[in-house]
Amino acid sequence: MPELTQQPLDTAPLLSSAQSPQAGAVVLFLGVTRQQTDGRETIELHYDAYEKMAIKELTALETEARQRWQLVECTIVHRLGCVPLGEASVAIVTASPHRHAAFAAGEWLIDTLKERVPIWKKEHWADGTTEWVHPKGMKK
Amino acid sequence: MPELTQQPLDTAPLLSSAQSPQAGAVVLFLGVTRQQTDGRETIELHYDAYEKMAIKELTALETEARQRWQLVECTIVHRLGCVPLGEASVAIVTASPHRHAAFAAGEWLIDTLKERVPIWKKEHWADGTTEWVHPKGMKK
Amino acid sequence: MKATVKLFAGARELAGQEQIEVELPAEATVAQLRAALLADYPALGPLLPHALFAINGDYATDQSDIPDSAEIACIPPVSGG
Amino acid sequence: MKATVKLFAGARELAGQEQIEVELPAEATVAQLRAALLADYPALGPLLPHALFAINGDYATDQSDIPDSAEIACIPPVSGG
Repeated sequence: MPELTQQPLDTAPLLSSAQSPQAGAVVLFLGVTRQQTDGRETIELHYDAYEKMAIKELTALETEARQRWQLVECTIVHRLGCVPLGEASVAIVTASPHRHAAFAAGEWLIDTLKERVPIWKKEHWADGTTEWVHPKGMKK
Repeated sequence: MPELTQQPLDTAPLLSSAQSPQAGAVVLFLGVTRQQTDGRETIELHYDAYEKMAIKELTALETEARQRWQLVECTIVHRLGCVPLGEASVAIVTASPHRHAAFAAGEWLIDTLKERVPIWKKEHWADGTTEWVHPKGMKK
Repeated sequence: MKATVKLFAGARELAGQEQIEVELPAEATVAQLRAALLADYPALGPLLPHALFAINGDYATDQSDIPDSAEIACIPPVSGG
Repeated sequence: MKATVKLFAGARELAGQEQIEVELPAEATVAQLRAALLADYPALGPLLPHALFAINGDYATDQSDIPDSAEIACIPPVSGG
Protein backbone atom coordinates (compact mmCIF):
# COMPACT_ATOMS: atom_id res chain seq x y z
CA MET A 1 0.00 0.00 0.00
CA PRO A 2 1.50 3.35 -1.01
CA GLU A 3 1.67 6.31 1.31
CA LEU A 4 2.00 10.08 1.06
CA THR A 5 3.43 11.83 4.09
CA GLN A 6 4.55 15.28 5.21
CA GLN A 7 7.13 13.68 7.54
CA PRO A 8 10.75 12.66 6.89
CA LEU A 9 10.79 9.13 5.46
CA ASP A 10 11.56 6.37 7.96
CA THR A 11 13.22 3.49 6.13
CA ALA A 12 13.57 1.14 9.10
CA PRO A 13 9.95 -0.13 9.16
CA LEU A 14 9.91 -0.38 5.36
CA LEU A 15 13.02 -2.56 5.38
CA SER A 16 11.97 -4.73 8.28
CA SER A 17 8.58 -5.49 6.76
CA ALA A 18 10.31 -6.40 3.47
CA GLN A 19 12.85 -8.76 5.06
CA SER A 20 10.97 -12.04 5.24
CA PRO A 21 12.03 -15.67 4.82
CA GLN A 22 10.34 -15.59 1.40
CA ALA A 23 12.56 -12.75 0.21
CA GLY A 24 16.07 -13.58 -0.90
CA ALA A 25 16.62 -9.99 -1.99
CA VAL A 26 15.45 -6.59 -0.81
CA VAL A 27 16.13 -3.41 -2.78
CA LEU A 28 15.46 0.05 -1.36
CA PHE A 29 15.58 3.09 -3.61
CA LEU A 30 15.73 6.61 -2.13
CA GLY A 31 15.34 9.71 -4.24
CA VAL A 32 17.30 12.43 -2.48
CA THR A 33 17.29 16.24 -2.83
CA ARG A 34 20.46 17.04 -4.75
CA GLN A 35 22.32 20.33 -4.46
CA GLN A 36 23.48 20.71 -8.07
CA THR A 37 21.20 20.45 -11.12
CA ASP A 38 22.67 21.38 -14.49
CA GLY A 39 25.08 23.76 -12.81
CA ARG A 40 22.44 25.50 -10.66
CA GLU A 41 22.33 25.24 -6.88
CA THR A 42 19.23 24.06 -5.06
CA ILE A 43 18.47 25.00 -1.43
CA GLU A 44 15.44 22.79 -0.98
CA LEU A 45 12.55 21.21 -2.89
CA HIS A 46 8.81 21.46 -2.21
CA TYR A 47 6.49 18.70 -3.37
CA ASP A 48 2.77 19.00 -4.03
CA ALA A 49 0.35 16.30 -5.18
CA TYR A 50 -3.18 15.71 -6.38
CA GLU A 51 -3.32 13.38 -3.41
CA LYS A 52 -6.38 11.27 -4.14
CA MET A 53 -5.24 10.52 -7.68
CA ALA A 54 -1.59 10.10 -6.68
CA ILE A 55 -2.57 7.33 -4.27
CA LYS A 56 -4.65 5.70 -7.01
CA GLU A 57 -1.77 5.85 -9.51
CA LEU A 58 0.80 4.65 -6.95
CA THR A 59 -1.48 1.74 -6.09
CA ALA A 60 -1.77 0.92 -9.80
CA LEU A 61 2.05 0.98 -10.09
CA GLU A 62 2.44 -1.43 -7.17
CA THR A 63 -0.18 -3.74 -8.71
CA GLU A 64 1.46 -3.64 -12.13
CA ALA A 65 4.91 -4.33 -10.65
CA ARG A 66 3.55 -7.36 -8.80
CA GLN A 67 2.09 -8.64 -12.09
CA ARG A 68 5.35 -8.15 -14.00
CA TRP A 69 7.77 -9.53 -11.41
CA GLN A 70 7.59 -12.11 -8.64
CA LEU A 71 7.58 -9.81 -5.62
CA VAL A 72 6.90 -10.58 -1.99
CA GLU A 73 6.91 -6.88 -1.07
CA CYS A 74 6.45 -3.68 -3.01
CA THR A 75 5.82 -0.34 -1.30
CA ILE A 76 6.16 3.28 -2.39
CA VAL A 77 6.20 6.19 0.07
CA HIS A 78 6.42 9.77 -1.22
CA ARG A 79 7.08 12.78 0.96
CA LEU A 80 5.21 16.05 0.31
CA GLY A 81 6.00 19.58 1.42
CA CYS A 82 9.57 20.76 2.01
CA VAL A 83 12.40 18.24 1.45
CA PRO A 84 15.79 19.70 2.46
CA LEU A 85 19.11 18.87 0.78
CA GLY A 86 20.27 15.29 1.35
CA GLU A 87 16.84 14.13 2.56
CA ALA A 88 14.68 11.62 0.70
CA SER A 89 11.55 12.60 -1.21
CA VAL A 90 10.63 9.05 -2.19
CA ALA A 91 11.35 5.56 -0.88
CA ILE A 92 10.58 2.44 -2.90
CA VAL A 93 11.15 -0.99 -1.42
CA THR A 94 10.89 -4.20 -3.42
CA ALA A 95 11.58 -7.75 -2.24
CA SER A 96 11.73 -10.91 -4.32
CA PRO A 97 12.93 -14.50 -4.02
CA HIS A 98 15.67 -13.82 -6.61
CA ARG A 99 17.51 -10.54 -6.81
CA HIS A 100 17.09 -9.47 -10.40
CA ALA A 101 13.33 -8.99 -9.96
CA ALA A 102 13.81 -6.67 -6.98
CA PHE A 103 16.29 -4.48 -8.89
CA ALA A 104 14.25 -4.42 -12.12
CA ALA A 105 10.97 -3.68 -10.35
CA GLY A 106 12.54 -0.94 -8.23
CA GLU A 107 13.99 0.84 -11.23
CA TRP A 108 10.78 0.46 -13.26
CA LEU A 109 8.74 1.84 -10.37
CA ILE A 110 10.74 5.04 -9.99
CA ASP A 111 10.97 5.54 -13.78
CA THR A 112 7.20 5.09 -14.16
CA LEU A 113 6.32 7.13 -11.07
CA LYS A 114 8.17 10.05 -12.65
CA GLU A 115 6.05 9.72 -15.81
CA ARG A 116 2.61 9.04 -14.42
CA VAL A 117 1.96 10.07 -10.83
CA PRO A 118 0.45 13.54 -10.26
CA ILE A 119 3.15 14.88 -7.94
CA TRP A 120 5.15 18.01 -8.69
CA LYS A 121 8.31 19.55 -7.29
CA LYS A 122 9.18 23.18 -6.93
CA GLU A 123 12.83 24.14 -7.05
CA HIS A 124 14.01 26.68 -4.49
CA TRP A 125 17.22 27.94 -6.06
CA ALA A 126 20.12 29.44 -4.15
CA ASP A 127 19.58 32.74 -5.97
CA GLY A 128 16.22 33.13 -4.19
CA THR A 129 13.97 32.26 -7.13
CA THR A 130 11.53 29.37 -7.23
CA GLU A 131 10.22 27.32 -10.15
CA TRP A 132 7.71 24.52 -10.56
CA VAL A 133 9.30 21.72 -12.57
CA HIS A 134 7.23 20.65 -15.59
CA PRO A 135 9.30 18.47 -17.91
CA LYS A 136 8.37 18.78 -21.57
CA GLY A 137 7.47 15.79 -23.68
CA MET A 138 5.35 14.15 -20.98
CA LYS A 139 4.05 10.75 -22.05
CA LYS A 140 0.39 9.85 -21.85
CA MET B 1 35.55 0.73 2.63
CA PRO B 2 34.10 -2.77 2.85
CA GLU B 3 33.49 -4.53 6.12
CA LEU B 4 33.10 -8.09 7.38
CA THR B 5 31.17 -8.51 10.60
CA GLN B 6 29.79 -11.22 12.85
CA GLN B 7 26.95 -8.92 13.93
CA PRO B 8 23.51 -8.37 12.40
CA LEU B 9 23.77 -5.75 9.66
CA ASP B 10 22.73 -2.25 10.68
CA THR B 11 21.45 -0.41 7.61
CA ALA B 12 20.75 2.95 9.29
CA PRO B 13 24.36 4.24 9.36
CA LEU B 14 24.96 2.92 5.82
CA LEU B 15 21.96 4.82 4.49
CA SER B 16 22.64 8.01 6.40
CA SER B 17 26.25 8.20 5.22
CA ALA B 18 25.05 7.63 1.62
CA GLN B 19 22.39 10.36 1.73
CA SER B 20 24.33 13.46 0.84
CA PRO B 21 23.47 16.60 -1.16
CA GLN B 22 25.64 15.17 -3.97
CA ALA B 23 23.50 12.03 -4.24
CA GLY B 24 20.22 12.25 -6.09
CA ALA B 25 19.73 8.51 -5.71
CA VAL B 26 20.58 5.93 -3.08
CA VAL B 27 20.11 2.19 -3.68
CA LEU B 28 20.44 -0.36 -0.88
CA PHE B 29 20.57 -4.07 -1.68
CA LEU B 30 20.11 -6.67 1.04
CA GLY B 31 20.71 -10.37 0.45
CA VAL B 32 18.41 -12.21 2.86
CA THR B 33 18.39 -15.82 4.10
CA ARG B 34 15.51 -17.44 2.21
CA GLN B 35 13.54 -20.39 3.53
CA GLN B 36 12.93 -22.24 0.26
CA THR B 37 15.65 -23.19 -2.25
CA ASP B 38 14.65 -25.46 -5.13
CA GLY B 39 11.95 -27.05 -2.98
CA ARG B 40 14.22 -27.66 0.04
CA GLU B 41 13.77 -25.89 3.36
CA THR B 42 16.60 -23.95 4.98
CA ILE B 43 16.78 -23.31 8.75
CA GLU B 44 19.77 -21.00 8.71
CA LEU B 45 22.95 -20.25 6.78
CA HIS B 46 26.53 -20.05 8.05
CA TYR B 47 29.08 -17.91 6.23
CA ASP B 48 32.84 -18.32 6.30
CA ALA B 49 35.49 -16.24 4.54
CA TYR B 50 39.18 -16.05 3.75
CA GLU B 51 38.93 -12.72 5.49
CA LYS B 52 42.12 -10.98 4.44
CA MET B 53 41.55 -11.79 0.77
CA ALA B 54 37.80 -11.12 0.95
CA ILE B 55 38.48 -7.57 2.15
CA LYS B 56 41.00 -7.14 -0.66
CA GLU B 57 38.52 -8.38 -3.30
CA LEU B 58 35.65 -6.34 -1.87
CA THR B 59 37.85 -3.23 -1.94
CA ALA B 60 38.70 -4.00 -5.57
CA LEU B 61 34.98 -4.31 -6.37
CA GLU B 62 34.24 -0.93 -4.78
CA THR B 63 37.11 0.64 -6.72
CA GLU B 64 36.01 -0.90 -10.01
CA ALA B 65 32.40 0.21 -9.48
CA ARG B 66 33.56 3.79 -8.84
CA GLN B 67 35.52 3.66 -12.10
CA ARG B 68 32.58 2.31 -14.11
CA TRP B 69 29.85 4.55 -12.69
CA GLN B 70 29.69 8.04 -11.22
CA LEU B 71 29.18 7.17 -7.56
CA VAL B 72 29.34 9.37 -4.50
CA GLU B 73 29.08 6.37 -2.17
CA CYS B 74 29.72 2.65 -2.55
CA THR B 75 29.98 0.33 0.44
CA ILE B 76 29.70 -3.43 0.88
CA VAL B 77 29.20 -5.09 4.27
CA HIS B 78 29.07 -8.88 4.53
CA ARG B 79 28.01 -10.76 7.64
CA LEU B 80 29.86 -13.94 8.65
CA GLY B 81 28.81 -16.75 10.97
CA CYS B 82 25.16 -17.72 11.44
CA VAL B 83 22.53 -15.75 9.50
CA PRO B 84 18.99 -16.79 10.50
CA LEU B 85 15.97 -16.83 8.15
CA GLY B 86 14.85 -13.37 7.04
CA GLU B 87 18.09 -11.69 8.17
CA ALA B 88 20.56 -10.08 5.80
CA SER B 89 23.91 -11.65 4.92
CA VAL B 90 25.07 -8.77 2.74
CA ALA B 91 24.27 -5.08 2.39
CA ILE B 92 25.43 -3.01 -0.58
CA VAL B 93 24.76 0.70 -0.72
CA THR B 94 25.41 2.83 -3.78
CA ALA B 95 24.65 6.52 -4.28
CA SER B 96 24.92 8.56 -7.45
CA PRO B 97 23.82 11.93 -8.81
CA HIS B 98 21.49 10.17 -11.28
CA ARG B 99 19.57 7.04 -10.40
CA HIS B 100 20.49 4.61 -13.15
CA ALA B 101 24.12 4.47 -12.00
CA ALA B 102 23.13 3.55 -8.45
CA PHE B 103 20.90 0.69 -9.65
CA ALA B 104 23.39 -0.60 -12.23
CA ALA B 105 26.34 -0.46 -9.84
CA GLY B 106 24.39 -2.17 -7.05
CA GLU B 107 23.35 -5.06 -9.25
CA TRP B 108 26.83 -5.42 -10.77
CA LEU B 109 28.39 -5.43 -7.28
CA ILE B 110 26.24 -8.27 -5.95
CA ASP B 111 26.58 -10.28 -9.19
CA THR B 112 30.37 -9.89 -9.15
CA LEU B 113 30.72 -10.46 -5.40
CA LYS B 114 29.05 -13.85 -5.92
CA GLU B 115 31.63 -14.76 -8.56
CA ARG B 116 34.85 -13.44 -7.07
CA VAL B 117 34.92 -12.90 -3.33
CA PRO B 118 36.22 -15.79 -1.18
CA ILE B 119 33.17 -16.17 1.04
CA TRP B 120 31.20 -19.41 1.35
CA LYS B 121 27.86 -20.36 2.75
CA LYS B 122 26.83 -23.57 4.44
CA GLU B 123 23.21 -24.62 4.18
CA HIS B 124 21.59 -25.93 7.33
CA TRP B 125 18.62 -27.84 5.94
CA ALA B 126 15.43 -28.52 7.86
CA ASP B 127 16.14 -32.29 7.64
CA GLY B 128 19.17 -31.79 9.92
CA THR B 129 21.85 -32.11 7.25
CA THR B 130 24.38 -29.43 6.35
CA GLU B 131 26.16 -28.70 3.09
CA TRP B 132 28.81 -26.20 1.93
CA VAL B 133 27.62 -24.53 -1.25
CA HIS B 134 30.16 -24.70 -4.09
CA PRO B 135 28.51 -23.74 -7.38
CA LYS B 136 29.98 -25.49 -10.39
CA GLY B 137 31.25 -23.56 -13.37
CA MET B 138 32.98 -20.90 -11.29
CA LYS B 139 34.49 -18.16 -13.45
CA LYS B 140 38.08 -17.11 -13.12
CA MET C 1 -22.75 23.06 -18.07
CA LYS C 2 -20.41 24.74 -15.66
CA ALA C 3 -17.25 22.73 -14.99
CA THR C 4 -14.87 23.21 -12.07
CA VAL C 5 -11.23 22.36 -12.81
CA LYS C 6 -8.69 21.72 -10.07
CA LEU C 7 -5.26 23.23 -10.69
CA PHE C 8 -1.87 22.15 -9.37
CA ALA C 9 1.74 23.32 -9.30
CA GLY C 10 2.64 25.69 -12.14
CA ALA C 11 -0.96 25.84 -13.39
CA ARG C 12 -2.17 26.96 -9.97
CA GLU C 13 0.62 29.52 -9.83
CA LEU C 14 -0.17 30.89 -13.31
CA ALA C 15 -3.91 31.16 -12.58
CA GLY C 16 -3.46 32.37 -9.02
CA GLN C 17 -6.28 30.03 -7.94
CA GLU C 18 -6.63 26.43 -6.73
CA GLN C 19 -9.57 25.84 -9.03
CA ILE C 20 -11.30 27.64 -11.87
CA GLU C 21 -14.71 27.46 -13.48
CA VAL C 22 -15.48 27.28 -17.16
CA GLU C 23 -18.73 27.09 -19.14
CA LEU C 24 -18.92 24.09 -21.49
CA PRO C 25 -21.56 22.78 -23.90
CA ALA C 26 -23.39 19.64 -22.77
CA GLU C 27 -21.46 16.42 -23.54
CA ALA C 28 -18.26 18.34 -24.06
CA THR C 29 -14.97 16.53 -24.61
CA VAL C 30 -11.59 17.19 -23.02
CA ALA C 31 -10.50 18.88 -26.25
CA GLN C 32 -13.37 21.36 -25.88
CA LEU C 33 -12.44 21.90 -22.23
CA ARG C 34 -8.86 22.67 -23.16
CA ALA C 35 -9.97 25.17 -25.80
CA ALA C 36 -12.40 26.86 -23.38
CA LEU C 37 -9.73 27.17 -20.70
CA LEU C 38 -7.28 28.67 -23.13
CA ALA C 39 -9.89 31.27 -24.15
CA ASP C 40 -11.00 32.15 -20.62
CA TYR C 41 -7.63 31.88 -18.80
CA PRO C 42 -4.90 33.04 -21.19
CA ALA C 43 -2.43 33.00 -18.27
CA LEU C 44 -2.50 29.17 -18.54
CA GLY C 45 -1.31 29.39 -22.15
CA PRO C 46 2.29 28.24 -21.55
CA LEU C 47 1.22 25.05 -19.73
CA LEU C 48 -2.09 23.98 -21.27
CA PRO C 49 -0.67 22.42 -24.47
CA HIS C 50 1.51 20.13 -22.31
CA ALA C 51 -1.10 19.35 -19.65
CA LEU C 52 -3.22 16.23 -19.35
CA PHE C 53 -6.66 16.15 -17.78
CA ALA C 54 -8.01 13.69 -15.26
CA ILE C 55 -11.70 12.92 -14.90
CA ASN C 56 -12.72 11.43 -11.58
CA GLY C 57 -9.08 10.58 -10.85
CA ASP C 58 -8.24 8.84 -14.15
CA TYR C 59 -6.23 10.23 -17.01
CA ALA C 60 -8.45 11.19 -19.94
CA THR C 61 -7.68 11.68 -23.63
CA ASP C 62 -8.73 14.66 -25.75
CA GLN C 63 -11.60 12.50 -27.05
CA SER C 64 -12.95 11.63 -23.59
CA ASP C 65 -16.42 12.90 -22.73
CA ILE C 66 -16.82 14.92 -19.56
CA PRO C 67 -19.74 13.59 -17.47
CA ASP C 68 -21.92 15.94 -15.46
CA SER C 69 -20.48 16.77 -12.03
CA ALA C 70 -17.25 14.93 -12.75
CA GLU C 71 -14.17 15.87 -10.75
CA ILE C 72 -11.93 17.47 -13.35
CA ALA C 73 -8.25 18.17 -12.80
CA CYS C 74 -5.63 19.80 -14.96
CA ILE C 75 -2.39 17.80 -14.70
CA PRO C 76 0.66 19.69 -15.96
CA PRO C 77 3.72 17.55 -16.71
CA VAL C 78 4.55 15.72 -13.48
CA SER C 79 7.88 15.85 -11.63
CA GLY C 80 7.58 13.63 -8.57
CA GLY C 81 10.23 11.22 -7.39
CA MET D 1 60.11 -26.84 -0.82
CA LYS D 2 57.37 -27.47 1.69
CA ALA D 3 54.19 -25.48 0.98
CA THR D 4 51.38 -24.79 3.45
CA VAL D 5 47.94 -24.46 1.89
CA LYS D 6 45.01 -22.83 3.70
CA LEU D 7 41.69 -24.60 3.26
CA PHE D 8 38.16 -23.19 3.49
CA ALA D 9 34.56 -24.37 3.49
CA GLY D 10 34.04 -27.74 1.77
CA ALA D 11 37.77 -28.25 1.23
CA ARG D 12 38.42 -27.81 4.96
CA GLU D 13 35.57 -30.22 5.70
CA LEU D 14 36.85 -32.86 3.25
CA ALA D 15 40.41 -32.66 4.57
CA GLY D 16 39.42 -32.35 8.22
CA GLN D 17 42.08 -29.65 8.66
CA GLU D 18 42.36 -25.87 8.33
CA GLN D 19 45.62 -26.15 6.46
CA ILE D 20 47.71 -28.86 4.90
CA GLU D 21 51.32 -29.24 3.89
CA VAL D 22 52.65 -30.56 0.63
CA GLU D 23 56.16 -31.09 -0.75
CA LEU D 24 56.79 -29.29 -4.06
CA PRO D 25 59.80 -28.98 -6.39
CA ALA D 26 61.53 -25.59 -6.37
CA GLU D 27 59.84 -23.02 -8.64
CA ALA D 28 56.68 -25.11 -8.83
CA THR D 29 53.56 -23.81 -10.57
CA VAL D 30 49.97 -23.88 -9.38
CA ALA D 31 49.33 -26.79 -11.77
CA GLN D 32 52.04 -28.79 -9.97
CA LEU D 33 50.56 -27.81 -6.61
CA ARG D 34 47.13 -29.02 -7.68
CA ALA D 35 48.56 -32.35 -8.86
CA ALA D 36 50.56 -32.82 -5.64
CA LEU D 37 47.50 -32.10 -3.48
CA LEU D 38 45.42 -34.57 -5.45
CA ALA D 39 48.06 -37.27 -4.91
CA ASP D 40 48.62 -36.58 -1.18
CA TYR D 41 45.02 -35.71 -0.18
CA PRO D 42 42.68 -37.85 -2.26
CA ALA D 43 39.78 -36.70 -0.03
CA LEU D 44 39.99 -33.33 -1.80
CA GLY D 45 39.34 -35.04 -5.16
CA PRO D 46 35.73 -33.87 -5.62
CA LEU D 47 36.59 -30.18 -5.11
CA LEU D 48 40.13 -29.71 -6.45
CA PRO D 49 39.24 -29.65 -10.17
CA HIS D 50 36.84 -26.76 -9.49
CA ALA D 51 39.02 -24.87 -7.02
CA LEU D 52 41.16 -21.82 -7.72
CA PHE D 53 44.33 -20.97 -5.80
CA ALA D 54 45.35 -17.65 -4.34
CA ILE D 55 48.96 -16.64 -3.77
CA ASN D 56 49.51 -13.88 -1.24
CA GLY D 57 45.85 -12.96 -1.47
CA ASP D 58 45.53 -12.75 -5.28
CA TYR D 59 43.95 -15.26 -7.60
CA ALA D 60 46.56 -17.26 -9.52
CA THR D 61 46.34 -19.24 -12.76
CA ASP D 62 47.62 -22.78 -13.30
CA GLN D 63 50.73 -21.23 -14.91
CA SER D 64 51.54 -18.98 -11.94
CA ASP D 65 54.80 -19.67 -10.13
CA ILE D 66 54.69 -20.21 -6.39
CA PRO D 67 57.28 -18.04 -4.60
CA ASP D 68 59.08 -19.30 -1.50
CA SER D 69 57.10 -18.72 1.70
CA ALA D 70 54.07 -17.43 -0.18
CA GLU D 71 50.71 -17.56 1.54
CA ILE D 72 48.82 -20.17 -0.49
CA ALA D 73 45.07 -20.73 -0.26
CA CYS D 74 42.77 -23.20 -1.93
CA ILE D 75 39.59 -21.36 -3.00
CA PRO D 76 36.73 -23.73 -3.82
CA PRO D 77 33.87 -22.18 -5.84
CA VAL D 78 32.60 -19.23 -3.82
CA SER D 79 29.03 -18.73 -2.58
CA GLY D 80 28.92 -15.46 -0.68
CA GLY D 81 26.17 -12.86 -1.00
